Amino acid sequence: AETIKVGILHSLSGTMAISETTLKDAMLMLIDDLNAQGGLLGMKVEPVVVDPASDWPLFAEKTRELLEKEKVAAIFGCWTSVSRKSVLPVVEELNGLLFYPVQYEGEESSRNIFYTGAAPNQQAIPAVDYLMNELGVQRFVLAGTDYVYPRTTNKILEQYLKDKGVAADDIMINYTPFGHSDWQTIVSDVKKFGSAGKKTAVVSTINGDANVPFYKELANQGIKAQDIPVVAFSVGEEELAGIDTKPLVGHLAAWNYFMSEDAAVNDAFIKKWHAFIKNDKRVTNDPMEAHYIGFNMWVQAVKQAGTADVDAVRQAMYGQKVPNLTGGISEMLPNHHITKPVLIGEIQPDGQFATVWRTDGLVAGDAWSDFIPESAKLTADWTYPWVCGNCEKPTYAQAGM
Amino acid sequence: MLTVSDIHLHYGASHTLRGVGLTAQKGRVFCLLGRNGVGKTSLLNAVLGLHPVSRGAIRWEDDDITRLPTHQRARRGIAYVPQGREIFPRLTVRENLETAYACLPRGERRLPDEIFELFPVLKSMLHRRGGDLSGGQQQQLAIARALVTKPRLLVLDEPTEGIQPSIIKDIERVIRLLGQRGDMAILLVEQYFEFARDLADDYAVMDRGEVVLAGTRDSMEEADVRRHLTV
Amino acid sequence: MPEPALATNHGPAALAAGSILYLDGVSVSFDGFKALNTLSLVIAPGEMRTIIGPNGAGKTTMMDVITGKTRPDEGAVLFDGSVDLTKLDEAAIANLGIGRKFQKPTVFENLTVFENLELALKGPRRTFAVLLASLTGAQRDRIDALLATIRLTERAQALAGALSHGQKQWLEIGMLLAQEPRFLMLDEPVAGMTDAETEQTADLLREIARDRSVLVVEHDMEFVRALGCKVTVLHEGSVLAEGSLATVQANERVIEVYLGR
Amino acid sequence: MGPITRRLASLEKGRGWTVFLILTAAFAVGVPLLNAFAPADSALHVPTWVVQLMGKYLCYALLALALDLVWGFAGVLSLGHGAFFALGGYAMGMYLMRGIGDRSVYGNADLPDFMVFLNWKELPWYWWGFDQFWFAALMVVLVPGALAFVFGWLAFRSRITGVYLSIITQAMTYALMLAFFRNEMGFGGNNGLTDFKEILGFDMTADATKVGLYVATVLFLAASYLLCRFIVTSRLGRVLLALRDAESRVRFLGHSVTGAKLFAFTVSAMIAGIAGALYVPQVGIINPSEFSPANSIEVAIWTAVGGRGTLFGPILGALTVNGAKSFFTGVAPEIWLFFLGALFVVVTLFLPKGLLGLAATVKGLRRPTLPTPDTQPSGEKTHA
Amino acid sequence: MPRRPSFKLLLALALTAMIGAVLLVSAAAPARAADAAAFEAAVTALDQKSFGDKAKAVDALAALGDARTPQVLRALSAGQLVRHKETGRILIAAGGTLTDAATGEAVGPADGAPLAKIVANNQIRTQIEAALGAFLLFSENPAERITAARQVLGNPTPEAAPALVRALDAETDAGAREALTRALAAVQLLGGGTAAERLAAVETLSDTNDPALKALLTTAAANDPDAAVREAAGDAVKAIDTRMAVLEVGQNLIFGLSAGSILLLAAIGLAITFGVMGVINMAHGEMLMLGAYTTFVVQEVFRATLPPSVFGLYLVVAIPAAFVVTGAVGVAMERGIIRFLYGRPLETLLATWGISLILQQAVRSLFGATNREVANPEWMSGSLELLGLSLTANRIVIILFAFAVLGGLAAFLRWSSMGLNMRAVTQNRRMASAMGIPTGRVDALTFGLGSGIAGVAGVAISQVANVSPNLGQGYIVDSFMVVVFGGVGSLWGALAGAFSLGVVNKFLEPMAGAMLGKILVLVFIILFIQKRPRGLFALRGRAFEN
Ligand SMILES: Nc1ncnc2c1ncn2[C@@H]1O[C@H](COP(=O)(O)OP(=O)(O)OP(=O)(O)O)[C@@H](O)[C@H]1O
Ligand SMILES: Nc1ncnc2c1ncn2[C@@H]1O[C@H](COP(=O)(O)OP(=O)(O)OP(=O)(O)O)[C@@H](O)[C@H]1O
Ligand SMILES: [Mg+2]
Ligand SMILES: [Mg+2]
Repeated sequence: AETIKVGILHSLSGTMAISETTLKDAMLMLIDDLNAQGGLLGMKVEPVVVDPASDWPLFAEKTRELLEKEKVAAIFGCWTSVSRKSVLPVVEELNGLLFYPVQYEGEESSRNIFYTGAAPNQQAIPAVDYLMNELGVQRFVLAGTDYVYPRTTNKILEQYLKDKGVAADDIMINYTPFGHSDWQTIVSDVKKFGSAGKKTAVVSTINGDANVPFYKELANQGIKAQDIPVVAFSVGEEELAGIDTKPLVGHLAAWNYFMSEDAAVNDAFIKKWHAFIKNDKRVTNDPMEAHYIGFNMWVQAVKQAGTADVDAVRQAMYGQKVPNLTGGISEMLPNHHITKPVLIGEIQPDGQFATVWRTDGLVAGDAWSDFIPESAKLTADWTYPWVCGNCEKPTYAQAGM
Repeated sequence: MLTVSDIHLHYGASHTLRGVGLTAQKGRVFCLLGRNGVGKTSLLNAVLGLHPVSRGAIRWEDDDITRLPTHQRARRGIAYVPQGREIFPRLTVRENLETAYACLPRGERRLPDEIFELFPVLKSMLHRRGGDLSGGQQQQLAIARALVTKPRLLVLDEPTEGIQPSIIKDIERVIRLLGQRGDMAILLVEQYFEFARDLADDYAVMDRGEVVLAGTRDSMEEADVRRHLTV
Repeated sequence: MPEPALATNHGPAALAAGSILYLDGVSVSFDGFKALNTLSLVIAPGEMRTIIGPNGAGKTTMMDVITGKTRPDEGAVLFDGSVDLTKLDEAAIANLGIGRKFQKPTVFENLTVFENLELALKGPRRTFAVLLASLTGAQRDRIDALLATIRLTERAQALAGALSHGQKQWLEIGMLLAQEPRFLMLDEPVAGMTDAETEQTADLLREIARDRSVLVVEHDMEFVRALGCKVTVLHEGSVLAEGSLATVQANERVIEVYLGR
Repeated sequence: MGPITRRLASLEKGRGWTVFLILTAAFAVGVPLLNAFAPADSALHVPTWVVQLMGKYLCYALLALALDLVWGFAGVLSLGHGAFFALGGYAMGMYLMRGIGDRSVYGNADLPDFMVFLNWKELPWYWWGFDQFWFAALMVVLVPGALAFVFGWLAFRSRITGVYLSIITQAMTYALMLAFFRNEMGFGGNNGLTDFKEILGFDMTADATKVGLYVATVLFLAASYLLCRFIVTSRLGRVLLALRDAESRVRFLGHSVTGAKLFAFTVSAMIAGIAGALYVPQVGIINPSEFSPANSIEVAIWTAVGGRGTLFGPILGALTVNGAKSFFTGVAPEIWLFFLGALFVVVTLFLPKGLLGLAATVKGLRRPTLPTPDTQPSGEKTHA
Repeated sequence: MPRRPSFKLLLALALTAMIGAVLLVSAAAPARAADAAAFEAAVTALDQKSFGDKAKAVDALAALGDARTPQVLRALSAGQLVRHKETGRILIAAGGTLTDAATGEAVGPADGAPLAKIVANNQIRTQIEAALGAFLLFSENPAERITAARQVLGNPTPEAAPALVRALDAETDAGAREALTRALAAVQLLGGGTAAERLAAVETLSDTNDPALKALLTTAAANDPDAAVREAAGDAVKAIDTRMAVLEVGQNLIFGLSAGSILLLAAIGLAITFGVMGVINMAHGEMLMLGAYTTFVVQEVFRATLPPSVFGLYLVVAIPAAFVVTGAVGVAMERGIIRFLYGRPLETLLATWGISLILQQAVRSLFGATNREVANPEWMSGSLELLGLSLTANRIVIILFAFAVLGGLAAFLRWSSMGLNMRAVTQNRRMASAMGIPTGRVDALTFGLGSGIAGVAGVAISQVANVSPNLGQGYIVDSFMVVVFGGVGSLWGALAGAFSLGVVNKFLEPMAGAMLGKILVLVFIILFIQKRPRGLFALRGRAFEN
């Protein structure tokens, strides 16, 4: 029987396997679920799993293979920005569809990519607002792994903080290599920086593996959340599962979803996940939600278009609304980003987050940041009359050409 | 008694020993002579199990040891002084000697004084690394190391190579002494005719992987032997 | 190639003039142990010299010093009366025309016997020259002749690693000859050779020594006698005696420390 | 015939030349023909993406060949060859980046996007000239070559050998990786250089361009093979082999060890640079992870799998391992590492001379070799 | 400007008022029993949706000054306070059982009961700490009084002064006295005292190295109305800075030693398999990983089967367990594969790389791709202050452990006959067998030993880093670097190499940043090897040629 093929492009080995494997499982679950409900357009959806092995050129190669050989209708995948950058020219050349589920630095809007994770204005900026307004933080440590996402986010935040009247002296920026494991010096520097008489917080864009030793060091050097809270953008339930969280209670994270969210859809999702993965200790996290939203939007769009054909589906995507897992309805915007609530959570002793603050409504994702001069001018809008990912005025082209 | 009968040995495709046989008895010195590259060392390697034989048998003290691994042969009292010394370069002289303990029961693990009488230089160099010694000193160390194991079969491959004349005389005396003690068989490879002639109770001459001449000291004809030693 | 450094000291320079090899007051110590102790030695051009001495007397160390493998703690080492060898590296010294055979035979085990000789063959040594070099007919003949001399013609295409101990000795002698050095040093060339081979080697060396300088280290007195040249006895890093073989063999000290009774 | 021509002609024996020419022609002409003319649904048709994939593998093969020149023949195990590859790649990437012009995201024709984003106002000096292809092409060989020359000169002069050398080459590539990660370096940080539009005026997405790049790779590989062959069959090649056994003995013969190694190392780095330059337009991205030590180690693995010390072996190895990797990551994404790992173990255990050794054992040996020690490993060999 | 600039102020005011009230009340009657109904109402009031309301409820509860208050507040702070969804009762869920928060009555097991957690956030936790601090100032236990004084020191408010004075009057314990004096000084400095008192307070506080107090003094130096106080505080801050600068050298040294000890542990096993045996062991990192996973398994077994009181001992069990597990894997590797490769060193690179891929994937398939949690036992958590240096417990333990492992191993190799055999075999395998040494067994055991030690190192690494299938990859390059930098084959070289790299790195890092620091260290290694082509502890002489 004919099937609709969906590519799953997540690293199952190498450094990124830690994060991405779960997403592959989540996708398999979603597809299973859809098939159990009768599939799509009367056909089964067939997942095509490949392993790009945390190797960026291999991401491009595998994308090509998925599109040219497997002829998949859409690809769900990537985690790191560089993997997305590597895939981007390929999906554009071959007119594929990529659903990218991870919070990222923005500054991009490709015709062929849908960004279901948070843009900086859906995570970083609200988090900093929270620190300033609710906790009275006046001094900021912007600590990150040295790559583009932290660099961009910190650049945006720095500008934002300065606009808010924070002095340059009160901002400390620190970058570390990937997989940095010895945090003694930096944590002790943070401690020192925090002793200047003003409430201090750390905004962490530290990536992946490096978080565990970072938090362990924080705990051991006795930095408590009440003294110097750390708000992280890359630490979710999955990462916490690898850490003893008792000494970390009260540190923060900003996401668009927490497993602890009290919503019926979420409970159902978690239950399904536990049944699928056959382990009810497993957690859910924000990028999983992003795939959940992205996949459902795609399914709706396919149904609406009546075909899995890329151009038709893309047109149908705009304005597509599906429930997210926090009880709201997320919408696909013409700039290929979606609307999401922003939540701030505190780490609990059981490894979960407790939401301590949330935005009033949903926040629309911005492809181009208002806090970067060159970027502020640009607009992404793939509907008529703009039809572009980065332009300053409408182009009046026919969408999809 | 060591009996080597009709052994063949190959290095890859080259057939190096072709049916060699000999018998070395306790209380006697067996001397093996032959030009370069005729297979003397190869024969000793076969006796020690350092290279497998493709045919033939080696018996020692009534047991067939043809397929026994090297270290077990050593533990049956076969000691080896190889050509090219083969000392352990980064072990001290003392440690080099102590490697011989592997063959000895726990109670007997000590360095006999006679060794230092024979090779006084070793005594003063116990803490120097074996690899730092001069060529001749290393050769002395190699002989001493073999003696520490209290062997019943002592296999020596050109033991006098690089050793100063006065010590060669000492070695000659010791070999004769050991041979006469009666509890040890000695298998000696030597190029130096006079040294061999003075020591040998039995002898064999090899050429191209075969024994071409053999006998006891009394039957040893210098001219015959020399003929096989010249090119 | 670095400029050969001139010995500045006037005294030795004068003495050194006219010698092919000149050692003066050379000392080498390892962790406090003096392997060479103010050793002085002069070899004249065209001379053949034998060095004997107890194990550990410092003979090999002396060769190491001359060939640049070991740097002396003090003392002068001059080649050709003027070139300071202590300032040069091994390759530069070899290119001056000093060749050496090692005590423990060292050949290139993964090259064939033929290739071993080819590499040793006298010729340009600059990297690009070596890259573009090809074997001339004359050179091929020379190698064939050498193979015959060292009796390895049959095994020319065998890997050197597969030679027996004695064959490697011969190959190394062959490589030394192929280099056509002005000054040859041989560390125990006849160890492991039969008596007949020993004699042949002595003949060979005597012939070579006609137009070159040769320095031989040996423990085989028959061989030393056959060479029939001046003998220097080394002991504890310095010269104990010097003279004809008969003289040194009669020397009490030499008998005591070396020859034995 | 002059001596050089004679040398060239004698690089391969008669049959060798035939095989060489047939292989080169099959890859350089046959594959493109099948791509262009075989009907799309026939078994013979080679789709463009497969051609491109082959191009990528051949770049790896070129890199493995380069490594083999120093490792297989001079015994210098460089665990930093990925650095030369990446430098060549960056040089090409910079040219391609300049070629984007105002089609960039921020539409700035003078500066690449990441510089605009970093608020840089003008092009840093080390980007000058990269809008010219000839300049970039020159840099593709000169930059890796110069680095190799300086690094090699320091290392070989100080007589750093064996693992010590391997590890400092690794330190070199590791340091470069960290440096290129830094955004301040002006090479695009972690995201590297990507989203290229055209090369020499040809559209990068056009099939013809892809096939053209592939053919160029085949030709460069063939030429490099001949160059390496020329080197290893020369007397210098013998010096390199001799070095591997007994470096100090080579010195006592008056040969310049430093010179020989430096020559091989530099040539090898240049070939690696070319491999990188061909690689980047075919995969569409260059990022600092190309410098990662693991990548360089992998190159050594390909070489060993194919057969070190033969020139054809590393090429075969690179193709096999990468082909296997592509295949297994597709068909067995969850457990492909088991297959790959097992492949390495099996090759070492049963094919001590690599895949090519297998062929050689079947055909009888080209070069005599020492018999492999069977029951008792022989001799005192320091493993390092 | 922040949109709600007054928030901090509000918080401060609320805290002030509350502490003041509590202090006054508690000073009068340390533990007064409130009206039971009022207390219960106050407890119930804690269940609020908004954190602002919750904060008010905490205030109110604290103001009651009931003896049961601390228990309830502590439960709230620790996330143990819950509401029964059906009965609406506020309960404390601790140790698997439920007790009524207001009455203390036992309600039953927590399992399966429909409970809704009453969540505290950081602000509320801070508020609770302050409130508890006030309660504890008059506690029976001097240690608790010290904690309370520290609490006040952390949040000094002028209202706390009278209580502190009174507490100080009654104080008999020297330690508590000192803590109270400091707390009082802090309170006075913050505006609660006269100019003279503030000046004296600066004096009292000036010998501190505590960043929080330095912050206080900095504030005083900038904002105090009195010029003399400002100057004195400024001087004190400068003095602190000078002292800190000196301490920093010491601190960096300790950081360096600690970083070095991890490097050392990671490298020691390799010093055997690679340094002694000459096997280029690319699977070394995976041995570390297996050690770490063994630790994880042992920990889980402890959690599942043994009472929490002995949980801290799991590491003691994990060490031999990891040694045995990885040692066995090592022996299997040697017997199965590596033994066929002696004399072909470079092939070992290939085979062990293959093994490393297989082991990684095996662990990934078995334990999942994600990180596993390995907890620091109690005795390895936190930090202790020594001469103004802060030493984190886990790192100190690891430094000592690294020395112990190295020392033990060195002694084993040097003095045991097995050690001698190992060295003999690796130097000349053929001759060793001719000396009667069973080379096969020795090889297997040597490789097993190296692997086992790597496993033990993995136990230590699990305490500072994440336990994931990639763990090994992060250490392999560094390990080789250390072994080679120190000098292959020399354990002391590994020691010196690891510590010098650790220390150099930690002195570079504050100056150049982590990234550049690391690059500089690598360049340093490259240049250093030029000077010493056989490593730091190169052994010289004929014995080491070729
Ligand atoms: N490992 C090896 N591989 C291949 N051939 C070998 C090997 N070892 C020795 N041979 C060959 O076997 C033959 C016998 O060698 P062997 O070492 O036994 O000679 P030998 O009689 O001891 O000579 P020598 O007096 O020179 O020591 C020689 O021709 C030698 O080239
Ligand atoms: N690196 C070293 N460390 C310590 N001692 C050394 C070192 N190198 C050489 N020696 C010592 O220096 C002395 C001289 O050695 P050398 O090899 O020159 O002696 P030789 O005269 O060649 O002896 P032989 O006749 O035995 O070859 C010996 O006692 C040796 O042990
Ligand atoms: Mg022999
Ligand atoms: Mg000597």
